[in-house]
Amino acid sequence: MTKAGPSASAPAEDDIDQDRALRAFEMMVTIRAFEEGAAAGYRSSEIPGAVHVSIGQEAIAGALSVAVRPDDALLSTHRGHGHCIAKGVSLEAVWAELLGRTTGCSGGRGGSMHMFSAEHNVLGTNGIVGPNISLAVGHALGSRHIKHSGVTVVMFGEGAAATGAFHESLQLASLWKVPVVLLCENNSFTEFTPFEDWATFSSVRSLAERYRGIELLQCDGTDLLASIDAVDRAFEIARAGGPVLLEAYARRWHGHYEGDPQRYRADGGGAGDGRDPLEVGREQLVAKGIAAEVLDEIAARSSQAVDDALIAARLADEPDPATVLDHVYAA
Amino acid sequence: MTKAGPSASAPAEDDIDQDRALRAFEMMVTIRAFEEGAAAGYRSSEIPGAVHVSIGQEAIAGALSVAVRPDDALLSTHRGHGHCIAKGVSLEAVWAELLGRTTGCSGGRGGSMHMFSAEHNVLGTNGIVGPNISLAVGHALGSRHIKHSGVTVVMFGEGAAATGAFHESLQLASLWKVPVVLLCENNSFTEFTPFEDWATFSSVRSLAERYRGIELLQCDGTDLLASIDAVDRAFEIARAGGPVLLEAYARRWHGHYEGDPQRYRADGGGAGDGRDPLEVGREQLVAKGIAAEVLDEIAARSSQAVDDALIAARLADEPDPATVLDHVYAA
Amino acid sequence: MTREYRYLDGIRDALTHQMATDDRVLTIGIDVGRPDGPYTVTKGLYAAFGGERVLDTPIAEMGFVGAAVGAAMAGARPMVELMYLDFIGSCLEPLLNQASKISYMSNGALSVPLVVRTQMGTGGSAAAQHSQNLEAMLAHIPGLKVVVPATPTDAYGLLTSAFADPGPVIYIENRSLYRFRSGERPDDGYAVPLGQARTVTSGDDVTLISYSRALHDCMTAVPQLQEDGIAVDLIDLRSIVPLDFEAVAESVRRTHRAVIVHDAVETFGVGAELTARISTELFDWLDAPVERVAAGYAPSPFAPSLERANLPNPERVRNAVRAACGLAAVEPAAA
Amino acid sequence: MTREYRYLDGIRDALTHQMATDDRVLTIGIDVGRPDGPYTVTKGLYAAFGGERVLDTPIAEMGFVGAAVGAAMAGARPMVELMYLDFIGSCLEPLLNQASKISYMSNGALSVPLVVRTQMGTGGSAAAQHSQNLEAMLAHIPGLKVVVPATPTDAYGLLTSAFADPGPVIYIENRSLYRFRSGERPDDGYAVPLGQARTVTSGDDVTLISYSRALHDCMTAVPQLQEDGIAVDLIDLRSIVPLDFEAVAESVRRTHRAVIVHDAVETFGVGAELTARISTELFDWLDAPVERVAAGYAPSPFAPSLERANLPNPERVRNAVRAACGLAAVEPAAA
Ligand SMILES: Cc1ncc(C[n+]2csc(CCOP(=O)(O)OP(=O)(O)O)c2C)c(N)n1
Ligand SMILES: Cc1ncc(C[n+]2csc(CCOP(=O)(O)OP(=O)(O)O)c2C)c(N)n1
Ligand SMILES: [Mg+2]
Ligand SMILES: [Mg+2]
Repeated sequence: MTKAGPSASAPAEDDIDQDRALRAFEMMVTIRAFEEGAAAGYRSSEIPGAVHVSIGQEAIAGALSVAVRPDDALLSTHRGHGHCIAKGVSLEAVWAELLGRTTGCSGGRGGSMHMFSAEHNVLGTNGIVGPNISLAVGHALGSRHIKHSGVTVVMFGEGAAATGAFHESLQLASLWKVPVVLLCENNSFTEFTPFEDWATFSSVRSLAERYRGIELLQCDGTDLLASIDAVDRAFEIARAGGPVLLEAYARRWHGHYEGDPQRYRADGGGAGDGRDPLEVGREQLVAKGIAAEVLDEIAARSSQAVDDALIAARLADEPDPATVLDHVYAA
Repeated sequence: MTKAGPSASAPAEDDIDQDRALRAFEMMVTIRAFEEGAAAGYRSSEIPGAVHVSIGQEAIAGALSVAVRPDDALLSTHRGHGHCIAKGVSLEAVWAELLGRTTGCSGGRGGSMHMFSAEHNVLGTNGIVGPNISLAVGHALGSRHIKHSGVTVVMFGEGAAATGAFHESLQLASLWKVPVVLLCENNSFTEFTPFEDWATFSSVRSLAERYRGIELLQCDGTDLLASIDAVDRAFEIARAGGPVLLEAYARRWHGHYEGDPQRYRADGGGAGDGRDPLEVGREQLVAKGIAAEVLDEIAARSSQAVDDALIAARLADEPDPATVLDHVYAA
Repeated sequence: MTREYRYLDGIRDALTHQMATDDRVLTIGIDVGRPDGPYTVTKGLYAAFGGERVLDTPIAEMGFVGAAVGAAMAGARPMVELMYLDFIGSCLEPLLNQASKISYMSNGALSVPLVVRTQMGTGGSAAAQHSQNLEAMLAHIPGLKVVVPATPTDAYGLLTSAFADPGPVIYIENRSLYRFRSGERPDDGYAVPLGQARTVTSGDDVTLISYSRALHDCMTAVPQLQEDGIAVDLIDLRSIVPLDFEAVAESVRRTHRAVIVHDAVETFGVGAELTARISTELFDWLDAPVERVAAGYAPSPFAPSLERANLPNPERVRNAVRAACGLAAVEPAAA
Repeated sequence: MTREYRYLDGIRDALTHQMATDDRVLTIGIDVGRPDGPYTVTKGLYAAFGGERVLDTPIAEMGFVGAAVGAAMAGARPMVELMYLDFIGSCLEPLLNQASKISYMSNGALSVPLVVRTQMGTGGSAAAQHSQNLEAMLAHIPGLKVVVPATPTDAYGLLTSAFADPGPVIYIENRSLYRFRSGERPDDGYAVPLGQARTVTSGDDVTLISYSRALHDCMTAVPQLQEDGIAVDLIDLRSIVPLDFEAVAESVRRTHRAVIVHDAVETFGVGAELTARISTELFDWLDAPVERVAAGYAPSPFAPSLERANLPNPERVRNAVRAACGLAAVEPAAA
């Protein structure tokens, strides 16, 4: 995460787990602050285009941030700001991308749904549901072949389980036995439709059961420590060489996109009866003996970092119209 | 099957099953004779384009022929001559299509991989692996809605189990609960690759297990009576309204296409250790008390019918070049 | 006169009318039912016609577009919604190799009376994967019809005709026009025949040809050009296939000059075929080279500064028309 | 001189050389490995390089083409074989929305050095779903390069360049040329730059432009035309993107006449863009309308009588060139 992500708190020599949990917590609160900022930026029309935030799902990204290594590669979805931040892309670069500025991680060409960072091995959030999974399986294959040491992780929603691309990718991952983490965030909504209205299967991972050699995991993606355990385990399996599918359950607090009136949603959105992963994580850390003030300080610092990054991003230039035809082809 | 298929032998009043088995047997031997003729027609260059025959898999088509009704619809694959004949398309119309004549079931425009017969509800053999399954699920949906009484049956090979189209179709069939028979002929070869080399799952039907409401069946597709039982059961389920997947195992005696040198094939092709469905069916019918002479007579008659149909097909015209742009749009 | 009929209403009303008057019509797509449609085009259908006729689908375009093809073959009149035309990547097969070819392959014995409703559009920073105008790709597939309404009443009338057509019709909306208002609600069942262009403004100096959103840039440019002393024959193609080339030819034979405007990438776009036909078939009538105004050969960029630079606009249209008429540009055209 | 180098050998040798000299190169596709390839193009690769580098896939084009895109991003140099170009219906997505756009969307920071080898071809009654020449469809997608070799040595040299390219290249073979022989085996690593057309025959009367199989019809027509008193500048484009328009323009400025020939459907085909550019950019040089010889707007029919009627052939080429030169047809052109 280096300078890019939120700064790590000093690790207690004797408690690496606690340190990791703290860092994951910091990541969670950072992402929450970022996503709230993004939602506001949409409302104020400062951000052009569509915005999909991950509020309610931060524990998964938090866990991801402490499991993933710089030489691992990440692919994500339309709901991928948090994943990019978790992978080490700076808040400023993500902000600037959302604002369409030259300092954005995609130089302003990509936008929220197309965030790349070669430096951080972020191979794109994706506006299409499905293909990121195939790309990831192939990336893992290529990566292994080129003797790159990392694994490839791809984030996707439970909605992607309906796509042929998902199923074809499972078959290939199993056949090629590639080091890939298929990380499904099941937030029980696919746009405007609840899981139980369309999915005639019980869980995403159950669809992968019949393929040899894909390990299947699940976790409560609103529970920070459980998420860390599960994501760690998933990366461990992938690092050992094999494909793994982790289905993490969480709740989407906001609409599918910002501005979504969510009329389809009986519970009205928000936390609902669900648990706030930030609260859960906080309680868990307090139970681990971390002082509440430390956590408050982290929250304040994260929030400040997000604000500062936005201010910095705003200062950057818009891309020069004369460059519009640049980079159609790789150099 | 009316005049189209091979003529039915007189049913013993008290033994409908025996009559059906006899008709299925006649269909088998007819298809065998047809496919041998098609293979010869490829060798002699009388048939243009590619030819894929179903020798070794005839029991399934035989069983299909006695289970399917005129108002049921059929979709098939590149290996679909037998299925079309089983659905009632006349031998002459199938021959003529293979020869590219105006009297072909597709008027010579389609060819082996694109055989249609509106009259017999044959909605196409298909040169692409996968889409026929989606079309079939939708056809069953449309059919039910339009209050058409039949069910839709789609034939596909085990190779199609890898396609996204198959998986998406399973999901839709399950969600919409449509009267469709998904009839997989698992002949253990996908072009030049044996099942065990690519499939990291044990059976095609196992991939459908997790979808609610799809019934799963299997049978030995070289065993006539077992095939009749299984195909009957599949149609029964579909007629009752729900989707069903039947995986019928058989052996592909010939190459993927005629002319295929089959160098990839350790067993050299042909019947190998496998059983000849015609022999099996014959023994079963003899055991049911049918005289061997009756069966011989059926075989001779079928073979004659195939030859006669070819002779008739040859007399038909080639399509007039001036009509080449006709029928791009439906009238 | 109340000029407040919206493009979106045109589509919705025509669709609703079809659903109401023809029980064979089905509405199929992602979130088209209970959620009332991603862009509210299908609003009210689920409530009115229920889940048997308005089918929400999972994210399985290959499957559900294929299913719609099958349903059409069964005698239903399915309307399948492809949420964004860009998503054609996920479901080209049932259109490329099935729907478009079944009439031909079956020697005319079978047909696929399918309406694919989809939408395209640029201009709102939807970026590379949600901004493509891919009509030329589909028009290159014999057997498909491709319809591109630009106005609320045409949206209505062309959709009516799409349903009446015995074959597959790709009806491409432009989401930047959804809230555009003009004209009045047409009578129920109002139909605009496919393949019949519309003359928007008449003039004898130049033929300006467009469709969908870009037509509105042309409409903005026409009065400016009038001030420049150029009388424009503005033609809205309304459908790409069938292409009303007769209307174009009739006009160019009068004006001797032609300009084509669309939002799609210029290279290998619809303007290429039109330019080719005008240039060859009307070779002796042309006084100037045909001009094309279209997007540059690049994916659609996210940043508004870039996106603007890559799209047609009234100023570019005006200058292209002026060029066709031998006049200098009024000001440097954007990128 | 031994004229026996086959087109198929050109492809196979270039590919084998890449596999042998660059460990990053992977071969991926249906039956490309153990079975030595559906058309034997990949023969020997599996034996030589093993299953780690030569990967047989199930029938999962969306998945394995997507995987190849990912592998390219990981620094591998995957060559993925799409057995028939028609099967693009099953895997357009990773090309349309991923491979083609990643360089642009990432602001040039990432690239997809991917070679998609596929083949097209008409003429052998492969019928509607195995005969499509869809190069224009791919050329309309900015970010892809589209290569269409017509000769054995070009097949070699262009494939070498496809591998050297930092971005995605669609390399489209023509299966009716696989057994075509001409020239000698080039040196290992022989490269023909992408985007550089080749003048096949020189002449000042007319510019004849073609590529892939149809080029051979043109080559047959050229001597006949010579007898007709017409000297033909025959240009093989070799790639559609990049398009060597300069070579075309240079020629047309000399000849003042142009004819374009391809097997793809004429409407919205490659010939449209070429005709448009020639007609507009060389407006003042043209003495006659540009002619196109291409397939009629229909799916490919199975019956040989029909298929023949719908395809370019040397006679049609000859008559189109004669027409461009103001001469009557020698005999009625086929359909
Ligand atoms: C192929 C394709 N079809 C449809 C869409 C439109 N779409 C965007 S996000 C989305 C829902 C995704 O749901 P899920 O996978 O559960 O992810 P979540 O939004 O819950 O994070 C849909 C249907 C798309 N982007 N791509
Ligand atoms: C989408 C697609 N990919 C590849 C092919 C080429 N192909 C034709 S048949 C075939 C193998 C089919 O195997 P299977 O489904 O088991 O049927 P079988 O030939 O055994 O009857 C392949 C790969 C195709 N037609 N369509
Ligand atoms: Mg979801
Ligand atoms: Mg098989």
